[in-house]
Formats: sequence, structure tokens, C-alpha cells
Amino acid sequence: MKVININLSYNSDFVSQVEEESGQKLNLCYQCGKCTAGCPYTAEYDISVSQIMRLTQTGQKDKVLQSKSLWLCATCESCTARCPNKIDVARIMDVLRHMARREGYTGIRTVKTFWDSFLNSVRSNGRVFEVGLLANYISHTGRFWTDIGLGPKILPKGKIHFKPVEMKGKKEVTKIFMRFKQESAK
Amino acid sequence: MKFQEELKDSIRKALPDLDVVLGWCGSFDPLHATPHFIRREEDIDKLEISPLSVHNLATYLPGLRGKKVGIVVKGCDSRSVVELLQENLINREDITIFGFPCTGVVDQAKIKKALGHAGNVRTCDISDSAIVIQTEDKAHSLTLTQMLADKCRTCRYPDAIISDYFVGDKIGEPAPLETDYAALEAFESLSVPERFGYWLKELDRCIRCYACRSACPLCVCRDHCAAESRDPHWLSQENNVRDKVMFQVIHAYHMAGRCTECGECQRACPVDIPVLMLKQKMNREIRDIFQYEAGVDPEATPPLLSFNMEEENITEKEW
Amino acid sequence: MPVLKGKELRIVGFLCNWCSYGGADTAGVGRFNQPTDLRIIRVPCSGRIDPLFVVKALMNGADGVLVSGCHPRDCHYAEGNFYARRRLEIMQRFLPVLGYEAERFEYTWVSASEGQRWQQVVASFTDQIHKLGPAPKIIGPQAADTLNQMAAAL
Amino acid sequence: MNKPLNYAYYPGCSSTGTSLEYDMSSRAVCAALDINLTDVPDWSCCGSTPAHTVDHSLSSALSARNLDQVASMGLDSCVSPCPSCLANLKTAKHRMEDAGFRDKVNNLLDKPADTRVETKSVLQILVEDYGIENIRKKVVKPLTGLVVGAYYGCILNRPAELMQFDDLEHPMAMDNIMEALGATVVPFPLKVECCGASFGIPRKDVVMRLSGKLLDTAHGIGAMALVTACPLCQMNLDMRQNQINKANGSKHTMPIFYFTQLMGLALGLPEKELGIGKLCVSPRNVLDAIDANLKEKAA
Amino acid sequence: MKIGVFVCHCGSNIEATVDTAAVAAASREFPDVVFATDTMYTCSEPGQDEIVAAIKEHNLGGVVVASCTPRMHEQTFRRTVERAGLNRYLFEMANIREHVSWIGKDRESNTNKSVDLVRMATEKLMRNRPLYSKKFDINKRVLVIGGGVAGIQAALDCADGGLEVVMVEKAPTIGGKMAKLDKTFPTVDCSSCILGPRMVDVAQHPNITLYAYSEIEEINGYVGNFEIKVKKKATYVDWDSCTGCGICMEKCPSKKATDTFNEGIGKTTAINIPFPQAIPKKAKIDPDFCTKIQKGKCGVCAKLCPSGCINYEMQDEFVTEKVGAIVTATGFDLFDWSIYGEYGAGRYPDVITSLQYERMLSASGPTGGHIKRPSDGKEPKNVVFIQCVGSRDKSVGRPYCSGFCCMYTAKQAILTKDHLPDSQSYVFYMDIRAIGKLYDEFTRRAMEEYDTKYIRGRVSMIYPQGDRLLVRGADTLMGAQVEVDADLVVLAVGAEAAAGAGELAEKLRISYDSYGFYMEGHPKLKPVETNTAGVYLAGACQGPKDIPSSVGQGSAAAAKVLGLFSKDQLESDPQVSVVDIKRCIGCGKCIQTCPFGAIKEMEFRGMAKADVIETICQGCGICTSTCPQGAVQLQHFTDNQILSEVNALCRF
Repeated sequence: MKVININLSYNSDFVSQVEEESGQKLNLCYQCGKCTAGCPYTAEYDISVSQIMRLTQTGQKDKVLQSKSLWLCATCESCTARCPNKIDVARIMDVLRHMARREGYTGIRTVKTFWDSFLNSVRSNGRVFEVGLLANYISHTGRFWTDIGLGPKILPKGKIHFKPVEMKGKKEVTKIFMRFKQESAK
Repeated sequence: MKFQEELKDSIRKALPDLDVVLGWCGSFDPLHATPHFIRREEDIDKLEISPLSVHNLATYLPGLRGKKVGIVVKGCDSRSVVELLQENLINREDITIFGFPCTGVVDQAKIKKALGHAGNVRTCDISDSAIVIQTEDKAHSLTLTQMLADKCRTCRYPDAIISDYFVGDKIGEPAPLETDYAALEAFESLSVPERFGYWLKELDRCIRCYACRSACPLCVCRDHCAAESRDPHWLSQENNVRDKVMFQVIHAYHMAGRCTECGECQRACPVDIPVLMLKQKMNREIRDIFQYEAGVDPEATPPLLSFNMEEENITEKEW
Repeated sequence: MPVLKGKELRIVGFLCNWCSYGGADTAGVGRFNQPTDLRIIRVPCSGRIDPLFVVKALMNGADGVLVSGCHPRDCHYAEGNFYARRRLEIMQRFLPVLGYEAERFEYTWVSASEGQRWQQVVASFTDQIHKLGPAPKIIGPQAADTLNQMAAAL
Repeated sequence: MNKPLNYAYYPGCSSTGTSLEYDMSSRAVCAALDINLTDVPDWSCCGSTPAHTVDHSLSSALSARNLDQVASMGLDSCVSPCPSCLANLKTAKHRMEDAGFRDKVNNLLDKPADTRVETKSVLQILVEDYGIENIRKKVVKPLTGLVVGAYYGCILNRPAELMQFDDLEHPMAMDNIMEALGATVVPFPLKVECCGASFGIPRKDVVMRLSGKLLDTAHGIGAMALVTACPLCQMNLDMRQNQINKANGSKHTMPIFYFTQLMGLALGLPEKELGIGKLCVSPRNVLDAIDANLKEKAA
Repeated sequence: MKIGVFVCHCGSNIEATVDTAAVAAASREFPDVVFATDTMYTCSEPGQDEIVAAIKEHNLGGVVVASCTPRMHEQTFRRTVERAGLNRYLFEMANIREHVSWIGKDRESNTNKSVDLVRMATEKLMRNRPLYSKKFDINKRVLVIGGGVAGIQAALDCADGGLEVVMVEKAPTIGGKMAKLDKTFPTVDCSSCILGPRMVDVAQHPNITLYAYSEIEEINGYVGNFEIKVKKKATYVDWDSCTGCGICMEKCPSKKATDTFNEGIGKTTAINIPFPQAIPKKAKIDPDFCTKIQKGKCGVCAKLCPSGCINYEMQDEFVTEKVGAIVTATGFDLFDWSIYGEYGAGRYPDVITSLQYERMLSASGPTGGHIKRPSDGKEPKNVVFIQCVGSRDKSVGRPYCSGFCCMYTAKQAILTKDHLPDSQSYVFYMDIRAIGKLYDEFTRRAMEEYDTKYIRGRVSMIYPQGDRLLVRGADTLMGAQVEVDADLVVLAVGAEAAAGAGELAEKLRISYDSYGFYMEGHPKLKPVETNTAGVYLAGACQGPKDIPSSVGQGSAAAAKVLGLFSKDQLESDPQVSVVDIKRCIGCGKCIQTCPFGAIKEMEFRGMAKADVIETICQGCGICTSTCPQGAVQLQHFTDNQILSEVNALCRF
């Protein structure tokens, strides 16, 4: 196991950036573990949420941003709801995910691809077009068989449309994405 | 006035039991009245009630404490009496109050302005609607309502609130000619430096004569006014505007919840400083916070001498 | 010594001995850093504070005045702060007619245990006064500024 | 009811697809209770979870566009059946109270958005604005004999400061409605546990585990069915119930209703209007049992 | 007045951020200042001697010390100047430590500010006048409020010291929380064996008058002469004749009354004696459950009572007691944990509080000392203890540590094993706080010898699974989410201020912190005093405390009272209001606003005037700011003194 030099490895810019973007004070965390205790996704995490908090507090940027846990958080907010120090842990997870994205960490490819496909769908249609979303996802992951088994079950229910619903303002929505891209490029 | 004779009769009836009755009579010219101290039966005839009866005679009461005093009051004057009673500054059993329905008194400053430099006044005839003044060169006809004092234009208490004898028919609650505090509100809309500068400019001409204080029926410190005291030593005796403003603030704060806006302070000012506005400001805030008006109920407790655990209209700053 | 030019404004505090003066002490014991503008006058009770002291301070050149007492119901003398609240509120509302911003004067409640709250109050009040800038002055070195400002306004 | 209830209605993307029956039944129930819903004219996606995982200003921009649409309708409150949409719309409104953030979001939009509109869930307006007792009065076909558990999901009332609705750990809104409809409500201990949310596609295993646990628990407390208020929860529990059974070796056949569907039934609305037939796990047995109980009672 | 100024370095406390020599130099320029110096520790013996020497050498008429807060050393320096022959009020302090050096690091600003504060102090000092105390008689009786272990200790120590004691207890029996405990840590000896005899001592002590089931209605007066109105709540039983035989309780048909003593574990009868060792051992009727009182039928107890002491018509009664000092020992209450929805908020019967568990463990408790699950009466196998429920939790407004939960949890885990050898205890904890003699050894024993499994982490959720409870928590040391199947969950519920603590504080005119715990006079030097003379604190009313600390503070409070009463007369504070009869116009506004009724109207040459009764005046100064004439002035805080401070600070 690697020995960590606490002062040399402390990335203060990272800590202040997380605090600024999340509006949370990391020093409030006293490591009681209640977030981990309540997190439904702990079983899937490589680093538990309380340890993410600890690593963030101690400025261990790389270790945090490369964690798969960031991509498995569903923002169910159990952590936020029950934190004895009223830290919005879910928001910190969100912010860490933003940073991971910006720094080019893929985390879990399927999850990232799914979210991207979802947003692609919104960008081009103004709303989510479920079949389109799935197609986009499959084309990026090659996971053809994902939910193919559900087809026969739901096709007859009239829930599946093969054409997106047309909405007038979809260009407005597309423009939101375009402007966002420009802003982020700055 | 229609009820003047009736009033004289009442005074005549009460006088034997009284040391003095305070009223008004004619003065150096037909345009002015002056306070009149009735001690003997023959003094009664000189009594005159008219829109020239501007003085608030309640101012004399605390000084006459211990004597049996009768006093003729307008509605506004009666509020000063109420306030003095409430504050334990006069004894109700020593005071006999003669009330009448007041239709307003004139503001001599307004008349003076309307006449210009007209020389001596020869005659003055006041009807229900007009004042006709004959000066040395010509006759001036002035509309009465325009010559009324500001306080009369907003008056809600034309009848004496408290009286032992009331002559004439009560007016009840009239519709005021103007809403109160309009002038104050206009002043408040000025900028901060304008407001600050205003007082420096206005009070710069104060001569520290303290007529405002002497005219005030509720200024009861007499020989121990903060203005001239060294213990407590609030003010210097220097001729500086800072202490002049400070005196007016002290006066206004000491009047908070007590002032009935009789306007005697301002009327008495020889250099026309609008000192009443400061008291009006206090009063309006007192009214807004405590729904309290001074001089209407002798049993009431003034708001600054009491409290509620929870104050409904005070919102404290959140930090 | 005058206020430190460009650094400080003159802020006067009137604090009751039992709660707020203690709260300011607690803040000191906790080393809760505060701006240095404020000077504290200790009085036994907020009920002792004649609101005219506030005006006197402003007229003598203070830029801000802060009064602090025990929380309502916690007055060491049972009722002092209740009287104070009414009187100070009236004075705060009165100040604008004189040409002082109402925000130059605040009153609040800080208990002896609330060191942090005291720090917060001092910091935000000092900030509030700095945002307003120096109060108009009648006499003294800044009086010329006041007169110029007035001339410009009138 | 004294004054008419009028709301803008934001259906959310899934209402046109996987949660069609939620949309249908919400509209039908509101119509039956004289609650006027007017569709937000040209609504777009709120951004859902994926948007806020990318950036908060993007997420809020997508939501703000819709709030602005509502404001232009002249209505001051908006309802959505979907908790995810609700959370996004409310979060956008709340965060945009900060001037700096507001500018950032408005930068992304065609024109600055008016975001003063309040958003509530369909569940919230039924409970708070319409009232449980008024619902009780409208019941014509009580759900006698239906033993049901109420599952709220994780974000219906989180975070508490923002959502301002119901108990954080033990919400009762649906429990109370079901009780008013005549059903027997069993306290479901995992009311606010997460079902696996949108991981159904990228990480199915997670959903199998989490939703599987919900089904096991519901079965354990003797529930015949679960009632939900969230399209994602319902989809994970209903549409994927077979997948769950396969993955976990369980044999659940538990119908997963939207609470509006059961309300509709109790109000006497036809099954077709409520999209009962669109449920993947057939509720037939359960519904037949209710009918049988009713008949028995009548006899 | 010749003034001397002493600017203290306080070691480096002040000197580090204030140029004290510069402050002294600046002070020399002030009017009347004839001597100024800076000293290392002004409060030390050489420091004080320097003041005395300077007074003599320079013939000083007054002294200013610029150092710490006057709340710390004003008394000290007043005595110093007195030693040099000055009146103690010819002294002022400038607080340049708490209000300057400790709150800012900018030396220039701090020095400048200190000079201002010294100028202010000298200006005020110039207007100070010698003041002299008056002596007044005192009533050497003491009131003890609260009959828990702290109150009992204070009462017995005072009574043994020869004082008459009045004890007021709001519950029907004294004993407080300790009486409910089964065993005590770290000795695991029986709580009632320790406390019981002390309770009996209270009952039998000739110097102690006990009012149980009574509350403080009103407190008037001041140190030496308090007048207390006590409300004796209606018990519906004449306690003078009740013998505590218990027949009424045996036969009472209404058996569903809330059992407060047993923390709601089980029910009791409408007429009951809280527990067999109760002091006083008297019955009392709970009117909410008494059929006779509620419905007018029954009357069984009245029929059976051998001494005929039942009275269904009884009303609350008020008695007045006069005392000279008050010991407040009102203890604490348990945090209402139902705010924790994630722990079931009271939905699950097998999730109980530590104090309920204590009653269950007690042989005289409702289960006879058997550990049984409230839901089904079965013996639990896995018992899970959760610590810090309502402690160290900002989200529920309880950020403080309750101090004793770690210890009692360890004790309960040990007792669980003693009662049920096959059981297994788990403790979820955040940190173990075992700072006391033999305390850490005790918690170690729970782990090492009793095999209690300590898991470091909070619990996020408890929910039923079958007939057991699933406890889901974290083991942060493992970095994992953990689950425990529990048969019984015991919450180590934190302590909070006793219900009604705030209202009592208002009556006592003492202050309390934001959680309702009473404020001591000084956190280090006056741990049992309050800022109100004659009122002392004992036990957990001042903050959570375990038994030894509570007992220690009870004795300390008693020592303070005995010290206070060692003199026959007390000196009044001369900082009182004085009326200037020339200025007074007799309007009575001061009389109207004085909270203490310390101003009376008197007649002077036929005119009404105000007159201050010196021994009643508390020195608040409300009258001074009320009087428009400035006729009534609070000594030492006169208008002129405060104005001089304003003028010193605000120089245009």
C-alpha cells in the first residue's frame, strides 16, 4: 500500500474548487459514515461515499476523480437527507462528477454513454425520444442485447414510438446545448 | 361666535369656586388675540372666542398646579390637558374644563404673507368663510380655509375630548381638508444629504431662545431643561448648529408618544423654523408601530413606558 | 486618536454588561477575528441606553452605532430589553428624517454564550457602515465634505 | 371545494412513452375531481438526472425554459406527475434566486426566464390542495380487500428544504390516499429507498439488486401490490419485474400501480381511461379480488 | 483628578498585537493623566504592588487599567486601589484583550483602538465618584430547586452545615434520573443502594423541608432576601396522613396510566406511588386516568384507604418561603428522538431509549429485571446500541457531546451479557469518550471481556424485517456498509436542558445558552455561580454531567452558600439610582417602569417626588433612560459618564 504524504499530496486548489462549486464546507465532515451507511449504491462503489468525502477533504484529487463511484451515484440524496452536519453530499458528488468529466475521466463508460445519449436525444428532439436514446446508446456501446427482451412485453402496450414527438421549440433547446458548449469551451 | 355668551354664562357660574379661568381676549390689534386670565366677574366680558384664539392655554396648567383653574379649550388644546392628566402633571379635581366646537384657528404667518407689508391693521372681520382685513391702505379679503393653521386642515378632534362644560353643538368627526403628514412624506422623499442639509440650514438661524420649549404644554422640566443643564450635560452653550439640532432631537424624543401636535412650538418660533415636523415624524412612527395616539385617553399607558413580550410591528434585523 | 484614515470608520457600540458584553468577551476568548472599527461602551442593561446617546454619537461624528442586549425574555433585569426594543426601534425609524440612513444604527440581541454570533454581528454591521461610507459631519475635518455634498444635492 | 383548482400541467418526457398510463390516469383523476390542468404549451425536457450530472447551469437552463413557459400562461403554479421533473424544476427555481447563477443560466437561454412559478407534484396537490377528506367523499368503488404498500422512491421529498412535502423518512401521502380509497395499507419499511433509478440500461445489475429488495420486502409484509408515484420506480419494478425474477431467482407477480390508477378505479373511472392494460405485470387477479370482495359485501 | 494608567501586556496575550508602550505614551497626553506605564502582568502581585506604589507616589485620585475584560478582573483591581486608600469606584478598566488583541492581528489598528478605549476610560473616570455600600440583613435559609442527586447533595451539605433548607421537586419523588438507573459506571454498583440512603437522609433531616410534586411559581427579591412562591400541585391525596401503605394502588381498577417513572415501559395505576423507595413515599392520583375524577364513578381508593386521605376535590396550593440563597439543580431531560425518522420515529416497539432499557434492567422495574422485547416479550439475542442519538448532530440542533452516553452504553452492554449470557451486543459509536478515572478501562472491558462488538460509524436506517429489526450502518474503519439483524435496539439518547429550564431561568433572572443549559458565572473560575448574586448551579442544569461531577458540583454549590451565609449582613452594591430632588417633577414615569418596584413616591414640601429604595434597586438604569428630566441617575453609569465616553470616542 502506498504511503501518502499528507502535506505534499494535499491539492488545495481542488479542495477550494469543490467547496466553491458545491457551496459546501468540507471541514464540516467528521467521518461518522452515515452517508455510506445509507447509500444504496455502496455495494457497487469502488470507494464508499464517506471515503470520497475524506479523500476530498484531504485534497486527494486524482484518487477521487478517477473513482467509479462518482458515476454510480444516482443522486437519491439519502446521504444529504441524513447528514448530521447538514452537508449536501449528493451535490458534492455531482460537482466531483462535473470535474471528472471536465478532466476527461470516463469513469464507467456505459453510464457516461447512457447519460450522453439521453442528452443527445434531448438536444436534437427537445424531449427524450426513448427509442432514439436506446439506439444511440447501443451504437456507442455495442450492447445490442440490453433490453431486447422487453420488446415483446411492451411493444403491444403502445408505449413505444418509433418517431420522436415533434415540438415547436426544439431549436431553442438545441441552442441551449450549443451555448453551453461554447461557454464550457471558454 | 354663537356660543360665546353661553360660554360666558358657564364661566360666570363656575368662577366663584375657581382661582382663575384661562381664555382669550383681544390684543394689540384687531388681528390678534392674547391669553386672558379671568379672575373676577368683570374679566368675563372681555372673553373672545374666534379663529384668532390660537394659543394652547394648557401650557399654563402645570405652572398653576395647586390652584383651582378653569380653562377654555379647543379640541386640540383638550388633548394637551388629557396628556397632562395622564402623566400625573395636573390634578383632575383642580381643573374645570370649558369646551366648545372649534372650526379652526388662523395661521398668522399665512396672513402675514398674504398681506405683505401692509402697515397697521385697522379692522378685522371674520365670517364663516372669509377674513376681511382693513389695513391702512386697503381692504384684503382672504379665504378662511386657506388661512387656517396646518393642524386645523388635518384636524380630527374639533370638539374638546374632555370637558366639564361644553357649549355649542358638537361637530363630531369631520373630514379633514388634508391628509396628515403629507408635508412630512414629501420631505422624506428627499435625498439623505438634502434632508441633512435642510436641518443645518434651518437651524442655523436658531437663536436658542427656547420659545419652542416655553410654548410647549408638555415641556415640564421648567428650570431644569437639558438644554441648560450641566448634569446631565447634553448640550454646550455654544452657538453651534450641532447642539441646536441636538436640542430639537431631544425635544422630539422627549415628546415621543406624548406630543399632541398642537403646533405651539413652531408657532412660537420667532425665526419660523419648522420644528413641528420632527415631532410629527416621531408621532407617525409611534402610530405605525403601536397604533397609539397621544392625548385621547387619560387612562392609556404611553407606548414607551410599557412593552409587549412579543412586539407585533417590530421586526428585528436578522444577521 | 482619530480613526485610521482609509481603514476604519467610527463605530460606537453600547452593550449590556450581562449578555452582549459577555458575548463580545466570548468572541475574544474564542479568537473570533473582527474588524477593528467598533469601540464598545459598557452599560448595565440595554434598558439603560437612552436612544439620545445614539443621536449624540452620530452628531459628534460617529459613522455607525450598534446597540446589543440580552435576548428578549433573558434580560438580567427581567424587562430592560423590552423597553429598549421600543425606544431604540423608534429612534431607528426617526433617524432618516434628520438625514442619517436608518442603517447607520442597529440594535440586536447577543447572549454571553454567543461569541460567534457577536463576530457575525460586528462583521456584518461594520460592512454595512463601510458600504454607507462616512456619515455626514457637522463639524470637524470632514465637515467640508458634508457641505460640498449638500451643496451638490440642493 | 370552494375555489376551482387551476394548474399548468407539465407531463414530462416519459408520459409520452413508458409512463403513458401515469399521464392518462393523472389527467383522468384530476378531470373527475374538477381540477383543471392546462398543458404547458411547448414544453421540453427538464434535463432529468443526466443534465445535472454534467453541469448545474445546463440542467437549470433546460428546466427554466419550461418555468418561463408556465409564467407566460399566466398561471402561478405548475404540477408534474414525475418526481424527477419536479426536482429539476424546483431546483432550477431555487438556485436561480442567486443572481450570479441566474445570469449564468439566462446566458444559455434565448431570453431571460421568468422562474417565479411554484411547481408541485400531482400527489402533493391532491393531498394538500384538494384534500384527503374530499377524496374520501368521492369514492364510489372502495378498494376493499386490497392489501397495498406505498412506495415513494427517493426523490419525492428530498431534499426536505426544497421539496417541503410530507415526512422525510416516512411519507404518508399515498398511504393516506389508499386508506381513504378503502384499501388496507401495510406500512412499507423501504418507502424512500432508491430503486436503482436510471441505471436500468447502463447497469442493470444494480436495478436488479435494489428493486429486487423492494419487491422481496413488499412480499414479506404481505402486500398484494405496490403503489408508486414515480415513472422510474414504476418502470423498474413493473417492466423489469421479469428480469429481476430471472436475476434473483424470485417469483414475484406483484402488480405495480400508479396511485392515480387506483384512485381512478375507486372513483369509478373505466380501466381503459386509466391505462390499466398498459401495466406489464397483470393486475387482473388483484382487481378481481377487489370486485369479489365488493360483491360479497353488497350481498 | 490625578489619573494613573497601567497598560498590561498580559504576557504576550496583548503585547503580541498591541504596542502597549505606545498606548501608555499616548495616555500621558490625556487630560488629568499624570502617570502611565506598561506592565507585564498587571494582575500579578508585583503588578498590583506597582499600582499601589504609583497611587502613593503620584498621589493619584483614580486608576485606569487597560488589560482584560472587567468581567475577569474588575473586582481584583478594585481591591488593589482600595488597598492604596482609594475608593474602589475610582477605578476603570479598558478591555484591550478580549475586545482588541484577541480579535484582530493588525498591530496598528489594535494600538489605535486601545488608545481610544483608554481615553474613554479616563474620561469616564474623571466623572466617577466614591460610592459606599450599605449593609443589610439576610435570611440564612437556602432553596434547592430539584431533588436529583446534585440537589440532594447540595441540600444535605447545607443542612449538615446548619442551614435551613427548602427543597422543591417537580416530580412526586426525589431521586431524579439517578433513581431510575439500575447500576452505575464504572463500578457497576447498584444505583439505588448508593442513592436510596441519601434520599432517606433528605426525608429525615430536621433542617430540610421537602416540597415534592411542587414547582416554583414566582421568585422575588434579591440575594439575602428572596421570596419564593411554591405551587404544590394537587395530588388528590392528603400527604400529611398518607402512610404509603399502597393498598390504594393494589386495588385501583384503572391500570392504564402512563408510568412516568418507568419511562413508559409498562403501565401503572391511576393512583400510584412511583416506586417502592420513593421519597416521600406517598400516593398521588393521575387525574387523566382516574375514573372517579373523569367520570364521577369508582371511588375505590377512597373506600379502602385506611387513613382516609383521598380527596378528589383537591386543588393546587401555594406557599411562600423566604430564603437568602438559591441552588438550582434542575438536571436534564432526554432528547426527544422521534425526530429521527430513519430510526422509525417511535414506530417500532423494539427500538427503545437507554433510560427505558435501564428500567428494564432494574430488578424493581416493570419487567422485574428481565430483558424482554416490548413487542413480544421475548428475550433478545442481538442487542444493538446506537450512540450519539441527539448528540453531536447539528442537523437536529444538538451539536454538543452529552458526555456520559459512551460510558452508560458500555455499562449496558456489560449488563446485557450478565443478564443474557447468550446475547451479543453491538455498539455503533463515533468516538469513545471515556475521560474519567477508570473510565477507559471500563469501556475496554466491555470489548475485551464481554465481547461487545464496537462498530465505528453511524446508523443510517432501522427497519423491520420479519420479527427482527435490520440495522444498517457503516463501519468506517472497514470502509463498508454493514447490516446487523437486531432483536432489540437501544438508542443512547443525548441529554438536553430540562423542560421548562428557560422559564425558570427567567424567574431566577439567570442566563442560559442556546440549548437551555444555565450559564455559569465564569467558565473556569465561577463554575457554580451565576451572574445573579445568590443563585448557584449544581448538576446537569449547567450542562450534561455524570454522577460524580453532579455530586461534586452539588457540594461546591453548598460550600458557596455556606460561605455567603458566614456573614450576618451583606453589602449592597452601591451602583444604584439616586434621585435629584430638584429636578424631579413627580410624574412617576420611573416608578412605572422600574421592574423591581424599587422606586416609591414620597412627599417633599408638599410635592410628589420619586425615591429609590437602595437595597431593592438592582442598578439596571431603566429609570435613568426613562426620566426626561435627567432627575434620576444611576450611579457609576450616569448620563454624564456615558456622555463623556461618547464624547471621548466621537470627536467630530
